[in-house]
Amino acid sequence: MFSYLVRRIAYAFPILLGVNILLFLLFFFAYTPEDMAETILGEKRVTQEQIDNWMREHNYHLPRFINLAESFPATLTRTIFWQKSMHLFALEFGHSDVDNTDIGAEIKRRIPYSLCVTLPVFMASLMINIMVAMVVAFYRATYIDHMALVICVLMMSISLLFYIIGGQYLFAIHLRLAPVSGFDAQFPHTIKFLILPIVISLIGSIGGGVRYYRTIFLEEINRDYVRTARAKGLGEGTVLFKHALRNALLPILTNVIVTIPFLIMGSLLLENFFGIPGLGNYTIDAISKQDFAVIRAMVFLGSLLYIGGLILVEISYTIADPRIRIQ
Amino acid sequence: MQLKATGILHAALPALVLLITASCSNNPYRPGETAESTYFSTFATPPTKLDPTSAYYSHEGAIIDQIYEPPFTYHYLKRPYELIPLTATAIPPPVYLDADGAVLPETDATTERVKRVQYTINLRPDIRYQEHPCFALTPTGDSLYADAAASDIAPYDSPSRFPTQSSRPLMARDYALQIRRLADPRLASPIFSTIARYIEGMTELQEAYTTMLAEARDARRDAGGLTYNQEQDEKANPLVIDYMAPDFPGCVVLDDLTYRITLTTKYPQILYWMCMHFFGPVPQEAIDFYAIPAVAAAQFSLNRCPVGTGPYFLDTFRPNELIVLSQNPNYHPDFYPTDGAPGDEAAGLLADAGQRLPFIKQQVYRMEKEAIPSWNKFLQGYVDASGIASDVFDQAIEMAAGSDPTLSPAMDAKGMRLLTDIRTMLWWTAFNFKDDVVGGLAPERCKLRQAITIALDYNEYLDVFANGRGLAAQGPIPPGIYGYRAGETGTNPYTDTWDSRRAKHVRLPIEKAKQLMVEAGYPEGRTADGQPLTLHLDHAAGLDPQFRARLQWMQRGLDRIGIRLKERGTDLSRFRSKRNSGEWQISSSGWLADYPDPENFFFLFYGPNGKVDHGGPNTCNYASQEFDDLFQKLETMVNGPERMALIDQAMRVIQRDAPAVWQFYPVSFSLVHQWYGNVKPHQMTYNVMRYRRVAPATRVELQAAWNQPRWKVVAVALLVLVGICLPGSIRVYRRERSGA
Amino acid sequence: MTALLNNWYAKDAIVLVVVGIMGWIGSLLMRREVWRSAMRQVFRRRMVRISAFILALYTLIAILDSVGYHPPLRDADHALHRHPETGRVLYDQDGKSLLDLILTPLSAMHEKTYSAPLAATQFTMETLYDDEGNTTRGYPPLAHPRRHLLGTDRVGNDVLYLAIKGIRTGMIIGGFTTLLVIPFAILFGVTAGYFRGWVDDAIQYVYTVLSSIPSLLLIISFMIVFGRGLTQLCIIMGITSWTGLCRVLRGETLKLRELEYVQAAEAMGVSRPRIMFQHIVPNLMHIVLITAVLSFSGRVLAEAVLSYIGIGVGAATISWGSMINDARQELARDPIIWWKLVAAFVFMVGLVLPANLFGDALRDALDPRLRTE
Amino acid sequence: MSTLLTINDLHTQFRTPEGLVRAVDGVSFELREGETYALVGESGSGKSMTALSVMQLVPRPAGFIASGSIRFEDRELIGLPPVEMRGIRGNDISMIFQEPMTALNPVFTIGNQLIEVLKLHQGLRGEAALSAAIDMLDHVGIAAPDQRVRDFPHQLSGGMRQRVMIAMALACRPKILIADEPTTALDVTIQSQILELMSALQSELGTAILLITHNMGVVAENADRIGVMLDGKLVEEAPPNQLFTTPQHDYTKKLLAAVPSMTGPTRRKSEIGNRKSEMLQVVDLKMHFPIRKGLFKRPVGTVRAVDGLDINIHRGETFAIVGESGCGKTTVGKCINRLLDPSHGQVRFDGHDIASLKRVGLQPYRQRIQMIFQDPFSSLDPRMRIGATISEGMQTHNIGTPADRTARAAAMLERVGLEGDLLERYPHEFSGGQRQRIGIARALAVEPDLVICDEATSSLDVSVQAQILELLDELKAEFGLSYLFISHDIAVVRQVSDRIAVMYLGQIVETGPTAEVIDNPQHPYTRALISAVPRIDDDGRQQIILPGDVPSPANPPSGCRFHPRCAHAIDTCRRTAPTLESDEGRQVACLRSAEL
Repeated sequence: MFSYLVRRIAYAFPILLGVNILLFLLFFFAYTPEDMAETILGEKRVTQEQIDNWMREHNYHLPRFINLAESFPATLTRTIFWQKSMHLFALEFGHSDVDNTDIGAEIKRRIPYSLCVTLPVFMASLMINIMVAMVVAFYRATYIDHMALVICVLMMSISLLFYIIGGQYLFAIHLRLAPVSGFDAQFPHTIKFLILPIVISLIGSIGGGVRYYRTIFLEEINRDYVRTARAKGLGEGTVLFKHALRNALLPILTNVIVTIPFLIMGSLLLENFFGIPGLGNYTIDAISKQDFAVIRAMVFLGSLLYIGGLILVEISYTIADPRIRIQ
Repeated sequence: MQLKATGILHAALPALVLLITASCSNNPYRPGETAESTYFSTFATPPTKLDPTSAYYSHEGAIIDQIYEPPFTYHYLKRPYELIPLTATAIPPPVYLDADGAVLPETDATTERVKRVQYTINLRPDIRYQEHPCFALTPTGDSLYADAAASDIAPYDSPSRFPTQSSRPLMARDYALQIRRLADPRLASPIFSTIARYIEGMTELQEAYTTMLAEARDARRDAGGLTYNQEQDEKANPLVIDYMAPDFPGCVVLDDLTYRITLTTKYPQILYWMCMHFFGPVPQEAIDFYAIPAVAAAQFSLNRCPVGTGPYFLDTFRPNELIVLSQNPNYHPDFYPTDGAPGDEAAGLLADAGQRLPFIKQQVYRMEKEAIPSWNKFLQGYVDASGIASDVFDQAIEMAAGSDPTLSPAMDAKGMRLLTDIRTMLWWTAFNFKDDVVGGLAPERCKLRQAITIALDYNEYLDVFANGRGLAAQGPIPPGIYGYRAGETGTNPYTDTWDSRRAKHVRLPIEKAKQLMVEAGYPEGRTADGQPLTLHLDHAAGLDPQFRARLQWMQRGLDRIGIRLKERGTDLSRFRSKRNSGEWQISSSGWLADYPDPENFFFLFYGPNGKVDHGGPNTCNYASQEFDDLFQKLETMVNGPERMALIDQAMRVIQRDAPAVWQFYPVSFSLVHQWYGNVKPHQMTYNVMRYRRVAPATRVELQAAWNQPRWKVVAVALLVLVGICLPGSIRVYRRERSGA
Repeated sequence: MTALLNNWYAKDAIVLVVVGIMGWIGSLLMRREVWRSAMRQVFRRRMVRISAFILALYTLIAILDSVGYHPPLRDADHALHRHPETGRVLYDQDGKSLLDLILTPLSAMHEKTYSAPLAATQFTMETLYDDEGNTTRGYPPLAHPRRHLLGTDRVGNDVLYLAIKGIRTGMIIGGFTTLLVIPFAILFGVTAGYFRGWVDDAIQYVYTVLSSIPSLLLIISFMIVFGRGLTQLCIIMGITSWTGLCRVLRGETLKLRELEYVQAAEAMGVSRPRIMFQHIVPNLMHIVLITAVLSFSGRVLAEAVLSYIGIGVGAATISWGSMINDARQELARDPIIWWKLVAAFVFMVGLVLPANLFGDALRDALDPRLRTE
Repeated sequence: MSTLLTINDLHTQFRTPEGLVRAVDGVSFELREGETYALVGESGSGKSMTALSVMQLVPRPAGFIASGSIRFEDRELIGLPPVEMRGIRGNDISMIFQEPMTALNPVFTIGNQLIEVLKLHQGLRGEAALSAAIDMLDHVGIAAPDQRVRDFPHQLSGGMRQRVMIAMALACRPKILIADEPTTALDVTIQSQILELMSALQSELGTAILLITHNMGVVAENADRIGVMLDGKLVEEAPPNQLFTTPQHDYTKKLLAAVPSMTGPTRRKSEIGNRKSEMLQVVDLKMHFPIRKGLFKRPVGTVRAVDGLDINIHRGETFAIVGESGCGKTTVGKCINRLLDPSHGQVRFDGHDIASLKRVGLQPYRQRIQMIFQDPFSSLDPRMRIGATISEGMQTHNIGTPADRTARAAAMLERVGLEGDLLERYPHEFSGGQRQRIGIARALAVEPDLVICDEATSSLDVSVQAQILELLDELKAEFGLSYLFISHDIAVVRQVSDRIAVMYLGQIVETGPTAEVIDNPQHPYTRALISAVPRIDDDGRQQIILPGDVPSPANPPSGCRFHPRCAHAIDTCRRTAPTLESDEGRQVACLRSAEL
């Protein structure tokens, strides 16, 4: 197990390096540090001196890949690539280009906020989607199934934006059941801020979720072992919830665990609309302020979590499926 | 296994449902929170720079103006704005010196003869800083926290929570230090280039600092080895330079409570600058404190944790979530003004005259990026005051014909009050004088620009986009600034006329614009080869949802005189570089007055301030000898008929040359709830919260009355859902048991 | 007359190329009995026929909106405008599309500002001046009363017109991106799966790197760096969605290459490119088609979100995403201004829902593994 | 004997896009206590659907019982409420299925799945259930049942799984066991194990068995009464002796005639080839697949699929390789036509070693060696017209003009017994047998010298198989071909081959002229293999039942690879690997062949 993890992590490294180089090319060649400096420095009276100063302050005055002014190995280390990109591997995210705050500390501080929303949504939507999908699978090929499918497709076809806008109007303004927006990190007070975003993203996810899980269940329901289970005299409920569900876990896990990293990354739209100061909000802020250091850090973090998620998927496979063993 | 899980579910589900139901309320605060003497508001953009040196935006000013006290400020109630001393004992008169250093009497103080101007500022002795850990010193004068480990700091989310704090009296050297900090190249003060032209030795000071910094950095880098990362090192271990080391004649400390500013030329506006936080006091202790590695590692810095003498101190600063300002217990004696502008007494603004300030104990600002949630919270009573977004205008305001705007009956019934104030702000559409089509001073070019101005009717614009909230502009000087002329005399004769019936300026008829187009060489908007004249609007409005609508409005307006307008959007940085190089044609700009003086608007069009040639703020690159001469004359002149005449002349020139389409002066409308008192809009400073008060009891009562949840609807919806599901379930049950 | 003909052009060759290639592929496929029978099965359900009809309608509108022409310039008195010296009739350099021509009655109906659907008066109050100089506060009448089926927006554009113009943007984002993606995905996916070894490793590396970056963040980064615009959006959406299809095709190729008919071809000595493109690719086309149709709708929805974040198409492009973005402010009004949002919503769902239904039906017909009972 | 189950005029139908399909069309029969009733028929005859109808497990909603009656004891099963039907399933009537690989739930232990039945029908809980489950496993002959009970299905071999299925089915001592092709997926030696087990349990428990199979031999040896099904109808019902000696219905006669026999004359008409002219020599062929693991894909083991194999094929002869699944016979075929690159050894075709040739050098041989595949459904490109499929080889080898090729394709098609004008059709429009004919046409279109038939008839129904075998034989003479015939079915091999090689775990254990090897097998494995083939014409032979399963080729036993299962194994067998001993064309790899 341990050696497996080591191996997987070693395998992840070249991929992260690829991500890093890609990002670097995107952010430092297509868009130069001078561009960045001009974007970030104040509205009024920006002089070349100030730009140079800003670049010095933020280490952008270094050469990009190779610093010929230095002797080896400083030729490689005193470069933007090393100091800005390679440091990400040590999880040193550096400092924001705009307000100079420590990105790593900020990320750490905001993760719980994001999780506050995404985790309940994740759990609840998983549960609800699977339950509904099972019920729909139970009624397969009847008019209930057809209706449910059409409703699912309809719900999928609606942008999350509409759910958010409509939900806010209905629940917060008309029914007065939840605050329009805001957040309070202290526990019992948190709930009322979370209800609305959670409900809305549940509604937003149900169409696609149910449809996807239904397909998985239908695939499982047609397997031989299900027929065996029925031949044993098991009821449809046990067949579905024990035999089919347990086997459907594999494709479900693949689908679900890959999204776990994104729980941490937060939901851009929800956090922005509801004023939840999580990582999604952070990303949106960084976009609107063109804070490249933060965007870079978030992209890297996203990739890191994605790769972590893949490893998690493989580990969870071995738990869910006795046929698979990690060597 | 299966059963157990279900059991837990059975127990947990009702509990969860109950918990969720119980917490269903649209109140965004904790119980009892609104019963305190606390002011609740929102902010849309997180402040990033709270250092008085570099803070520039209004959302930053709104916070630090209440913390850093510059020597002077504006009177709360009186209009036009009047300077009053804040920490100083008096407004100092300028002392003019000639080349030999001899004092010149006022009457002889012509611009040519004056070589030095000195202001000597004397501070009040009764002013102390807020309690702050930076003042907690050992007997030897070192910081108590100098050797603190990161773990000692970790538990505190703000310096104001540190266990040991202290204070000290305000001293003149604190002001001197801050003025020197304006020259620190790292801080990139936005006003440096402006004031360096006036304050003696400022430029030299910055050069000295630059040298000091370079030396210190080289030393660190050599010591740091291969992987030295300057940015991270300086974040972990801030580089401190001795600000006071270089000689700086511009600001001299005379004694503990007295300092003197020396200018190289006459510049009465300096007093206005000295009402801003840029000229507030910063204690050396704070700089030393924030340089302690453990403190720096905990993200505390002057940028995030200001140290001041003002009525409030920064209690909590989570810039993306919550900002709390609490009353400073060390605040110096300060009293509500006893006199104000006419009408203030009737408005009840003098009821608290002579009372000790401040009234409000705490100000709570919550992040609210979207305007709509913010507005809804105001309507629900959870925010005490709100600016009105244009889109909700109809809901709030009824404009009785020909009279001032009043509140709608619904709002009125809720006891809200409407406050209006024309902002000292100007929007204009700039033409690039470096451009071959729209630029230049040739008469036909001026006519083209005038024609464009006529085609863009900003009265209509205000109707469409701002519900009439604003005043169509006639020239660069907004109302409330000396030199503004209201009514018929203020008419821009080239483009507008005075409609006495509607009591406002209206654009000349479109035929006039068409006539001007003919004269400009574009009959029917056609160029020499017969194609329509196509102009380009350069912008960086990528994030503005309303930009598209504005663009369309402009396109439609210009279409009337046959001009095609196309947009050329880029991101901000490319837009800036286009501006710097002069490769643009038309773009939109705005300017909010730094201080109430016409110079602060005219300088935007002063030739030597040209963007392309001089890197100045004159983005139009408008350079007219006639205008520049007039500007030089009126720039440092004291207000009076003579200056007024010059302003009128300059105005006429700039109206004729039309380097820009004067759009409008916005009017700010704000609504306040009945429990929020002593509110009079103030354009020049944000240090006015100390005058205001709230009545929490009323607030709690009304909030409860306005926000009863509508459970009935939910119940009905649930019933319907059950009704839909039940028949199906029953059928399945029956089928299982009875056979096909 | 000839002059008029000369002024026709493909406004965005892209759309025509997309439609052309799609039509060509479609006709190729339709010549095969497998596909014909699959299509018969697809079209058996009425809902799918309706969906296909709606999709065709949208496509037609997008095509009409992509055929551009230069209208002749006219003077104020509507006479043809001629070159001052040569006297030639001059044409507008700004092209219009065929759709613009058809919709002229709609697009020409300008109002000053908001009006509700089918309203006779403006939505907002104004101070009105009558001839005697009296002022009243009221709702001014519209220039085109009761003619705006979906009302007008802030600057008085007909919302129906905007929504229809949004179709082309949506179709380009959905369709062009797909077409951009498919050749690459097929080439790389099939190559990786067929050759295995280091080719596979290299291709896998590339798409793992790309897909490990959260796609929204990659899109955002790309759009910030390269600026907003329809082309950029299509390219980056193509880059991000390429990997998914490539991965699926690679996996499927790995399976196919072990099948006996591929082995038979190999044993026969059939060349590798021929095996790849004659035996493997045709047997993957159903996956490509299904993915294309289903991801189409995802992209249309994504455009709305991206426009909301402010990195969608440029300001001059009419799109549903930007209509929704505009509508955010309008929702706080009381009475609420709902028509712009609803129009964008209806037109979007009107495209996405049929696309999803059609994609589902396609999948049921073409991918037996996913067929439900 | 009283009647347990009475099926009367049963109609089970399916709604398909092409219309209503009558899967079961008026079947009536009864099943009596303690007897074995066999339903035989070819695929699609409706025999499985009859069984599923009894269980009320017809796949819904497409399938449904349209009419008829199924009476179990005194209850009518059709229309029984689902709740009650569940009480019968697994308790009174239970069922085992064809694919033991997929019929067990892969994610639960076999103990768990066994206990589930006991819990449901007998209310056993905890320890009691566990010990009952272990008992049951013991009963079906699973060694160390207390440990196996915690195993997951994938940890067991196919035969073991089928035993577990039987244990599950019989756990509640049902009155009826429905066995739906219980041994079809198993190797012949395992098949005899399972059949033996079933009959032992039947006599012990007195369970009535409804046996569903396509294999006449299995029926002959196990059934008390036989029903023959054709197109959803029961066409004939009789006890085995009567049925096999005096079949009444034409279909039954045809069916019986098609079954390849282990005795009597073979069907071969063509002459034995020229013994002297060697066409293919395989010398010491080894195909080792490395098992790679880890980051750098280090090989940590080797699957010795083929481990030192020598064969000669003469021009014009049919050489057969037989063996059970996993013995490496298919790998041999792929090595010879170079779909695989052999790890070692030579493949000499007409004297040229083609084992190490690269793509270009190989091209001429690609034409001369052709292959016919097992699965008629996957061996034709579903997106390609059959005309293109047949002429693709000619195109590749630049034979003729396009017109020539089309003409030849049409001619080939006619030659294999299809209409020449079907060239424009797609594979899915043909039946399995027709597709196999197309596959043959494809192979022969390029005029090969050697055709490798890899289980070419295994997935075909027995009547179709007979036709195809006949066709192959005709073509051989006509085109002067040689065949390498790879099969697991020794009866088929006996019908078609001149010489035979028996493979076990990557090696040949016995080889020689077909008739000699089959009539007088010398290797213990060959004997067991031959004796395990169920026969219609049971001559009272002694079945040799081999214990256990075939070991893994990744870790073959030391010495003689067959020794762990060999009844005659002695100590030397464990240590010394035998070599093929030549004896006038017969070669046997057994240390004790002389003694036995």
